[in-house]
Amino acid sequence: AILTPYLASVTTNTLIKALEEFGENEGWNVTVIDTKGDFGALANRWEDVIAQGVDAIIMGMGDPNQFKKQIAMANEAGIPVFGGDAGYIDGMVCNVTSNNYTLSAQITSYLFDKLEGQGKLVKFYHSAHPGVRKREIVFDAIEESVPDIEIVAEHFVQVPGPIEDARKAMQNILLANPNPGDINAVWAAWDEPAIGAMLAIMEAGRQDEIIVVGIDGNEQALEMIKKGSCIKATVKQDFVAMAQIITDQVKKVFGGEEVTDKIFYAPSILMTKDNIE
Amino acid sequence: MSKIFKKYGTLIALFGIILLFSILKPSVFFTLRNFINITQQISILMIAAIGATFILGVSEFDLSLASTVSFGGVVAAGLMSSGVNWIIAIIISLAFSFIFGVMNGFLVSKLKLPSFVTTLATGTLLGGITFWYSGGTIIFSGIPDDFLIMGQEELLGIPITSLIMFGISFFSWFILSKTIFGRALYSTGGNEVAAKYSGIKVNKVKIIAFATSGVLSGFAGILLASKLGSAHPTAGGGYLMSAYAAAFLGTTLFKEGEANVWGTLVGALIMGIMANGLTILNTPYFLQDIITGIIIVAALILRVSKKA
Amino acid sequence: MSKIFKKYGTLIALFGIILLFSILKPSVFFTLRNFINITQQISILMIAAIGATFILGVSEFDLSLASTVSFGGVVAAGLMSSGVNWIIAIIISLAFSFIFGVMNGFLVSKLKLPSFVTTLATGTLLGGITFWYSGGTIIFSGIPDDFLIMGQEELLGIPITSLIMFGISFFSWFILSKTIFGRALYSTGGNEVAAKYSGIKVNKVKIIAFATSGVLSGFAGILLASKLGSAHPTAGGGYLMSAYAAAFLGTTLFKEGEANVWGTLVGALIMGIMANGLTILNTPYFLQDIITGIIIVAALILRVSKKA
Amino acid sequence: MAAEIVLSIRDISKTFPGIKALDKVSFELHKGKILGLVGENGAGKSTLIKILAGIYHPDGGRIFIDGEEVKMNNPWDPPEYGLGFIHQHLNMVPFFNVIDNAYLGKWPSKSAKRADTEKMKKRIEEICEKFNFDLPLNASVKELSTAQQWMVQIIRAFITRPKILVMDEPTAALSDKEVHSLFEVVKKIKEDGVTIIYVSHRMNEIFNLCDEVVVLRNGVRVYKSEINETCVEELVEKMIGERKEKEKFNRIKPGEKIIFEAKNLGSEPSVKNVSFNVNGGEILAVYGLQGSGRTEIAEIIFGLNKKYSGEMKFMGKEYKPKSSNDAIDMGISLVPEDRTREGLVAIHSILDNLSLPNLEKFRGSMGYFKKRKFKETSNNVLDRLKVKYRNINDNVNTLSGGNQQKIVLSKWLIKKPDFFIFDEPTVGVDVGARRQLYEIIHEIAKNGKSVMVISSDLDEIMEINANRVMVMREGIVSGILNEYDHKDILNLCYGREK
Ligand SMILES: Nc1ncnc2c1ncn2[C@@H]1O[C@H](COP(=O)(O)OP(=O)(O)OP(=O)(O)O)[C@@H](O)[C@H]1O
Ligand SMILES: Nc1ncnc2c1ncn2[C@@H]1O[C@H](COP(=O)(O)OP(=O)(O)OP(=O)(O)O)[C@@H](O)[C@H]1O
Ligand SMILES: [Mg+2]
Ligand SMILES: [Mg+2]
Repeated sequence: AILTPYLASVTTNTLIKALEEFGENEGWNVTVIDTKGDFGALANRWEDVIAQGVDAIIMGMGDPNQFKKQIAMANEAGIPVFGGDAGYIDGMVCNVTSNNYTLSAQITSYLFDKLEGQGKLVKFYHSAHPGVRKREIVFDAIEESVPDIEIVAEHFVQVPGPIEDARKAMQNILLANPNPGDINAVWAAWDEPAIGAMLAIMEAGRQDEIIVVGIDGNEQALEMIKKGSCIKATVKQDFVAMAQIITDQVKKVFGGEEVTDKIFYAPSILMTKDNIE
Repeated sequence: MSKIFKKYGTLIALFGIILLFSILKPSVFFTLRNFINITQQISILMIAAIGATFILGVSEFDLSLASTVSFGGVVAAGLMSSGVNWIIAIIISLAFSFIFGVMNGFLVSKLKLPSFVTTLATGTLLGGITFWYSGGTIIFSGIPDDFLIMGQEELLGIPITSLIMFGISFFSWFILSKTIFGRALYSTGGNEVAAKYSGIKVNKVKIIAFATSGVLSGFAGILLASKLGSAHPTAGGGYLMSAYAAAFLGTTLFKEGEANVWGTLVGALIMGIMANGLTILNTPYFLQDIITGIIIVAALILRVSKKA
Repeated sequence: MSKIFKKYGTLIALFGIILLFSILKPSVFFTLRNFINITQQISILMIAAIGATFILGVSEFDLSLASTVSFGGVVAAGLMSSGVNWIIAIIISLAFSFIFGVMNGFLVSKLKLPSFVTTLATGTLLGGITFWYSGGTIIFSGIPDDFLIMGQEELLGIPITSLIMFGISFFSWFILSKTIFGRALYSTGGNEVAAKYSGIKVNKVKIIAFATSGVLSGFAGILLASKLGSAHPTAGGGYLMSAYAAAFLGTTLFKEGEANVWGTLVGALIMGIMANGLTILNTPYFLQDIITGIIIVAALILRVSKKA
Repeated sequence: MAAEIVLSIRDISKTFPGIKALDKVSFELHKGKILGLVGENGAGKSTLIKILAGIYHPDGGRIFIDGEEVKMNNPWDPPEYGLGFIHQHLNMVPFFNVIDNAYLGKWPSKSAKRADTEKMKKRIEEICEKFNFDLPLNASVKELSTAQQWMVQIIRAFITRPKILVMDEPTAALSDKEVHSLFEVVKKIKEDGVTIIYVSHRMNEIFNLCDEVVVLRNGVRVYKSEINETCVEELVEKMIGERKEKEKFNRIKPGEKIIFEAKNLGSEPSVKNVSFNVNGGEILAVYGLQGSGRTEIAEIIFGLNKKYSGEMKFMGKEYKPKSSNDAIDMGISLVPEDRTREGLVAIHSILDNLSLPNLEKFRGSMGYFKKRKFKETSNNVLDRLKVKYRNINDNVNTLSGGNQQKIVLSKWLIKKPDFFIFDEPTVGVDVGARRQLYEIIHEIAKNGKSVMVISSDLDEIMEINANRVMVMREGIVSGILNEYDHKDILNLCYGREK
């Protein structure tokens, strides 16, 4: 079984879809459970699949700290628990993830290089999500260390509906900073708000003075980069690779082998107009 | 003086907010461009909220509103990306939203089911269908540029979405306030039994109200898709509460206790301006929520029910 | 026969669902362990839904329920992680939830504000405070193990949360159905004018109902934090709709139109069992929504209002 | 006057926006006496009572009980001083049973604040027996007929054994039999020393029951007298400010054409095998005890009850209404018996209420409602009925009870149907207006239309002088009379057929 609280998010969805496909190729019977961001309900579903006696549990996203008890229950029932882009705690076999710190470091340093170390930024973030929070932490740390980067506005993105929310917010921020040079760049903690910000910038006709970056490498963002919109870069998490690693590890466990590493990192690639085919 | 407050409290609150932001940040807030922006930002919410106004008019609830917004966008976008002409895609999507609304109305009126839990259930059902149809992901490829015009372009300097919103508002206002159907609708909401004894086809009226809510929600979803150039199966999530909040705020205007289109517009404007002004002022996100909550309560208190 | 359906439709639906799952997957579903599991799974929802039952009893709404659940958990966890003893942390958190509920009740009864939009606004406000207090992130460090007992341990083979839920249910049932206060509460909801003319202190009754909703929601949040070992500023988001859905489903049981504790329990059970059974059956996630929606509508239709 | 004064009110005034409902009203109540309070619709009777009940707050004036000044700030204050009330409007919690409604807000407790159901039940059974009321105690009140709900409301006032009992038109919805029992009881408790204020529009009740009478006109106390020193004519004169002779109407000769015909109408269990017809220009009165099935028949004709047996003919053609809308389209209208539930949208304006059955008639292009034209028509009708209102856009619930009833009548008068059914049309309507209504009924008949008047008030039927009276008993027609007096009708009604 795959358990996730965030199926509606594009990235999670890519991961889960790939996992489903690989699993089915292996001849496994894969069930996906989504609770739409409700962790209490997710805990309940953990208990259900444990009672049902599945062979393995993969948790897609979310913080395993919230499910300590359920993981212990799974262990008791002899069910191995894998993490997909989650976290690692005792009791799990392993977690396969992109390193959120790295993702953020990659894109942030790209952006700051591009700006040559100085400029005015708008930040879109969502600290309620643990992975996204890590990106914010790294961003804040790097930003702190570069004195000539200034944050002129920041917006906490509302979920659901992050694109529209970011679009509206960006519209307002643009108005508040109406002159060329008031804003040089937008940093978004993931791609959806980046897309929203881009829409607002295009609408205001200021796509030449502001660059936007996101994280995740979702298809729509990639297409935008390719088209030459003001989204200039994103860091692509390779969810397909991630799913492959998870599938391999699950196969190992089913085959009775030991999984040695507790954490696997999937590769992440900086995507710009140059390297999108 | 206090009488004026009681009668127009909500409206006074609206002007109070505008005044406040204008003083704090005149150069940005108090500009034509920004007001045009605001109308554009509230347009989708407003269209959904007009649906809620019809529903509140018959004293019911339609909690499937959010699902219908998502559904409308996903179906239209999905059809386009499988090659259907965009106009036909819109028509099909609206037709489904209409049928869904009629079904809700049928359940609530003919079968006399309680609307709150019924529409919650049908909304869950529709959400499942939307997920299934979209595969849970964003649909953005294959959407033609023509479709994006209504969500993204302007006409004579005014965003087309705003024009559409004003058009629908005006038309709905006419229907609700000036026509015999509007009277039938409000009397159904005011006292269903008395309306029935006066020969009003209350079931039909309710079905029409739910169908309107369905179509307008679906259309709001389509507009959202056009605005964003993509559709997402949970894109409508935020609209349920804000649509009903706007419509309910609106009930405090004019005739007591009745949902009405201009009231709803004032409600949507209060919420839209709060979000706009606070963002312009760079207020931290949590403070935005706190201030918005306080302002709305204050607007309600200012007005104080006439019953008191 | 058809009369029995009409009277106990919802209950019959519940047993129908149980029967169905038992036939489809007896080895997993129809086990004592699983039933114990289910009671545990619905316990937090049920506690919040009892609050909703009080509110529906006075014919109002409390849309701040979700925010209060989040708030209760975050405040308790936050205090613990800054070193406050866990019992004191719980008491403080409940005290704030209580005060918040009283404030809602005051606004709705004394100031006669419409509860729907008022509690939506106060809920937004409280959400902002919760975000501010938590910094928007999950709180999980510094929570003592003792605090986790009530959410995670069992007593005589029964989860403590389930025991707490049954305790609160029984107590609330007694209050609502057997005491004078319960009658005063229902008469306030059934006909406020009549209640007032008869000397019932309707304002006081409403304030108590809102305070109860506040405390129970806050407590649901604390239990959730104990179950998850962490608190999250939007953890309560899903409870608003499901709590009211359970309570509304419950109104279709027994006396028509009255929210009552056993009815709410049946409602919560229907929803809990659906989720549990469909998961066990390996149903794809979107089908779960579709089936749940259909089952609830079917349960409502089975029962059909007596007015028909 | 030897009896001591138990309640005295001095200079009570009350203003509502735009109207002075009470203007320095004063009077005293003497222990063990019954004071009749009369006046036109909107004279201020109910307002005065609501002030005594702590529901409205007077702008000025004082209230004394046993010589001490008291303040009625809240509805829970008056019971402390031994006051009990029967209000003019039904105040019921629809899904509560009879017991809980009768004890509303006064539930006795056993222990730990548990309600003592046994004790309540016993007391109510006692009262029911005394009053000859037949009530299913465990049924929700919403399943009861309007008359039965009134019985519950009356029981409620007697439960606490009040020292002073205030009754605002308690008999308006009751039939003679219950009124009779009620009077017996009222006379008995009066002997026990209970003091009573009694509001009614029925003059025979006032003269039958009261010791003294106070007349209000436009919020002013215009007259007070011992009952045996006045007469009906004098009271009416004081009430309406002019003297009017009450006389029977002349019967109009009905037309030959049968407008409406019912054959073997039935609806289990309350209506069985009912056959009758109404001609053009005819007034048919329908009399019976409460629960005899009269309202049920009206509802069948009006398309509100589809599960009936038998046949109906309207204008010579077969008539099978599927909804009230069908009935209205055909030219039938019904003034329902429960105006708050069935007649009015309380939170809407007078104009909105009047417009409801007339929407189609004032349809403009695109479904536009021709408001201005409608307003003119409405004003005419309201004037003719002498409805007391300030502005046609005011909510109907700011009108006095009787004026609300006139609004229900008006909306159908605007409609001008061919067959007019009135179900208890004068409940709460004052003497003057009642007369106007009867005039209107005769006018309708004179124009060749048919009228059916359901009434529980024999005097009303006599005054209207209907062409025929149909008497119902337990769902069957026990007789249709062309010539009749009180005795003939009552004989049929209680089953002593000749
Ligand atoms: N809540 C209110 N708001 C405004 N006006 C009111 C209100 N209640 C009563 N009135 C007005 O006060 C006047 C007195 O009304 P009241 O109900 O006391 O009359 P009444 O003598 O009881 O008449 P009826 O015989 O018709 O019951 C009327 O003109 C009425 O319209
Ligand atoms: N909706 C209903 N549900 C149950 N019983 C009903 C309903 N309507 C009427 N009855 C019952 O049917 C019988 C006939 O009632 P109906 O109202 O026709 O009598 P009525 O002669 O008009 O008397 P009333 O003076 O009460 O108006 C009564 O016993 C009444 O209680
Ligand atoms: Mg009165
Ligand atoms: Mg009747």
